Amino acid sequence: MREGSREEQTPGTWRTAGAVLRKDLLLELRGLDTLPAMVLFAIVTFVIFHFGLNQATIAGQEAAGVLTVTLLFAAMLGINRLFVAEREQGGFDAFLLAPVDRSALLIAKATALFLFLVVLEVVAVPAFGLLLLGPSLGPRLPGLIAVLALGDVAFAVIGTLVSAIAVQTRARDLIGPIIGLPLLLPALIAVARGAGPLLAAQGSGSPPGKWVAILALYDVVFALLSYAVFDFLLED
Amino acid sequence: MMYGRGLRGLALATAFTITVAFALVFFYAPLDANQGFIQKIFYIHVPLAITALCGFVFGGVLGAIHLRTGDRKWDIRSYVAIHMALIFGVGTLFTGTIWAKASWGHWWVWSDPTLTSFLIVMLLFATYQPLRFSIEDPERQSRYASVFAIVCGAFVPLNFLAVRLAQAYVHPRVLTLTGGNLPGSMRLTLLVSMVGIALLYVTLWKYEMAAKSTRMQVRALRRLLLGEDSVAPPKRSAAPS
Amino acid sequence: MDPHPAIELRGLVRHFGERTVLRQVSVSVPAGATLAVLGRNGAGKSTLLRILATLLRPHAGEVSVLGEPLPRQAWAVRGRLGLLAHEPLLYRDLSGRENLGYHARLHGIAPRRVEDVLDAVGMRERADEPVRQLSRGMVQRLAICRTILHSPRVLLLDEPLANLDPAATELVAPLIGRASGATRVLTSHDPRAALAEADLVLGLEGGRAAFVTSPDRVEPAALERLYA
Amino acid sequence: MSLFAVAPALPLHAAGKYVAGAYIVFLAIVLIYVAIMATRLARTERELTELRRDVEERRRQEAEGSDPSDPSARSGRSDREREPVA
Repeated sequence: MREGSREEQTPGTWRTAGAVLRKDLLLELRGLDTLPAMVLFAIVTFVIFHFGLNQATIAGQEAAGVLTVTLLFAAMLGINRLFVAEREQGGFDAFLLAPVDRSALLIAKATALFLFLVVLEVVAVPAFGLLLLGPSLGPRLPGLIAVLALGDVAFAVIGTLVSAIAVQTRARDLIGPIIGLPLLLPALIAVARGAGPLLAAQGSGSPPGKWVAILALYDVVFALLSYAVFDFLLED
Repeated sequence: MMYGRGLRGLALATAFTITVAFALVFFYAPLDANQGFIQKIFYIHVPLAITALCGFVFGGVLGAIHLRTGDRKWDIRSYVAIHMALIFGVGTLFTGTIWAKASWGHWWVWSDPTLTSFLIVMLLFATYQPLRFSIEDPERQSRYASVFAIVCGAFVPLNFLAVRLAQAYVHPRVLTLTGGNLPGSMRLTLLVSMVGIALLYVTLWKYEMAAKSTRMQVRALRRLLLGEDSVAPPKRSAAPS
Repeated sequence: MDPHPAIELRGLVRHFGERTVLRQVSVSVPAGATLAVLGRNGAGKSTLLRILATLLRPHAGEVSVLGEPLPRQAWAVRGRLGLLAHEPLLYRDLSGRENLGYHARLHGIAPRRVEDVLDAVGMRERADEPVRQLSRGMVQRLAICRTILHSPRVLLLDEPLANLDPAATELVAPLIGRASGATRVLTSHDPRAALAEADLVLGLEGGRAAFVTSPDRVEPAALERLYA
Repeated sequence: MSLFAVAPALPLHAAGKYVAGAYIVFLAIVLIYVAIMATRLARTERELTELRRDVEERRRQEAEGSDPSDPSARSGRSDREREPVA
């Protein structure tokens, strides 16, 4: 009933996701539309916090809060732009015309956003250590990386979902943050509270297990949920 | 579908139950040992909160059915469920702040995890209508709204878990919802009040559905009798039609 | 030869909200034939093409493409049809080669084919420039490459020759013209050019089929009314 | 019990104000909702009356026979009516 050759060629979900991700990274590399803005935004925000709080150094929960909120807002910039090229340059149609699994788009976009966040943090966290953090960053780094990585997964998954919803609205720059921020609030709480003890003056090396568990739970639930509903955001 | 059927009986049952509940609150339930008369707010605040939260989750379930069946009437039901839950939620926040002011002296207390999580849930669902309003294609609007309803319905319990754990000290809850340490008379009062408010939610939901379906039938009739052009195109709206 | 017609529409209806864009459109296109869809802007031509391309779902009526009913079997049809729409569906910041490479990967096609189609439209020399730097005619040539990259058996062509000069038109003829051997549905603002290419003509007026007939039977008066 | 225990129980006359406030808020929300629904009901009623009037007018015109100068007898109207409403 169908040509055999076609069927063999149809790429699987992961190969498709790989193709989309590769295209997204290439687009970012060419345009540099998103990442530099996210990094610059984060660093400017640290400076703003320095003046806003009128403190040379901060530590503990205060430091964790400033870091997490800054990263969340910087992530919002990336989230807003995640699907703009697809929407404005026909990427959605092109993808839908291909004989591929639609979930691959979710996987690819969430991975791209995750990578953007990692790059952001590779610059912003050391900058934070340099500009604002009282205690030295070095010994706290492994625990902080663990908490931030889990937080990034939550930001990436929910961010992708929110971005896919918002990009089809008229006021997408507004709808994205007003839906995204409340949805990300539990993740923000968990990251901030998980990082708080780490950044204290006499901080321990490992984050509180409770918050790591909450973050992991949040990641898993929303990953499954996004996977279940994402197809409905694409069809017409 | 006639949503109006059974509405009168339901409305009367609701009015009766709420009247009984209020009578129990003021003439039957004993004064709370610690809180005194203030505790009477509890009988309205807690049922409102629980009904609102259930309404949000209910909206998510209806949204899921909409996506499964592709039938727009489930989207309308989901919309009305969330719309009603928002109204009940506003009532919850108002009664909650009044209670906070009366018992702690402040209009808002962050130390109460339930009130705080409720605020977050309300902030999230407050974006439901703007989201709908900002999508012009009605089909896409209902599909996206259902996705939103499902995701946010699942968010409700998770959010409560996270906020609850975030409170450094969770004060022992005199007023646990299971009523574990609530005297029997108080528990009965709460139960009746709970049933009354839940009935009110169902009544208003059906009422709104009946109104919507009537209006849509009038439009359909007009189209049938006078032709396609006789119906003015609907204004852009957050409500499904 | 396929016993089924390649494209079959029966009582197709599509709404946008309360507005009806296609009303009871029925037409049947044999395999290898060309259907020209004529009509004014807003008559429903693009909507019809998008439904055939599985990008929009029909609201009533039956649609089948290559024997597969839509939208149920849409997955079986994707990859066997090519859509050339108003938008080129190319990323402006990527080069033509990168864009086509991406589509080749989505369709599971060997990269060599990209070079072949680039050659065929004479775009090989400029295939590494970002699409945004190219003229509209060149972008259209790349869009044609994208459309035929996976050798589709059904071609849905919305104004295929827009922005193309006569030389380019000749160049793309073997790819999207009758010589391609594919079943074609094409729309055009210019009814004469479309009629010359077609085996069957569908005139759309306000979303309903004003006529379905062979091109030599189209009455000039009917055509005039269509575009009046 | 700690927090509730520290919070002094308000005397009845002060507490009454707050309790009354809470219950009034509840009633007010319900009443405002009913009022909004009442205006919507009025609108639906108006639409129904208009529909009735339009249909009757149409009936009368049809009974009088189709007048070619009648502006409402637009071309293409009649075949549109026959079409089932989807």
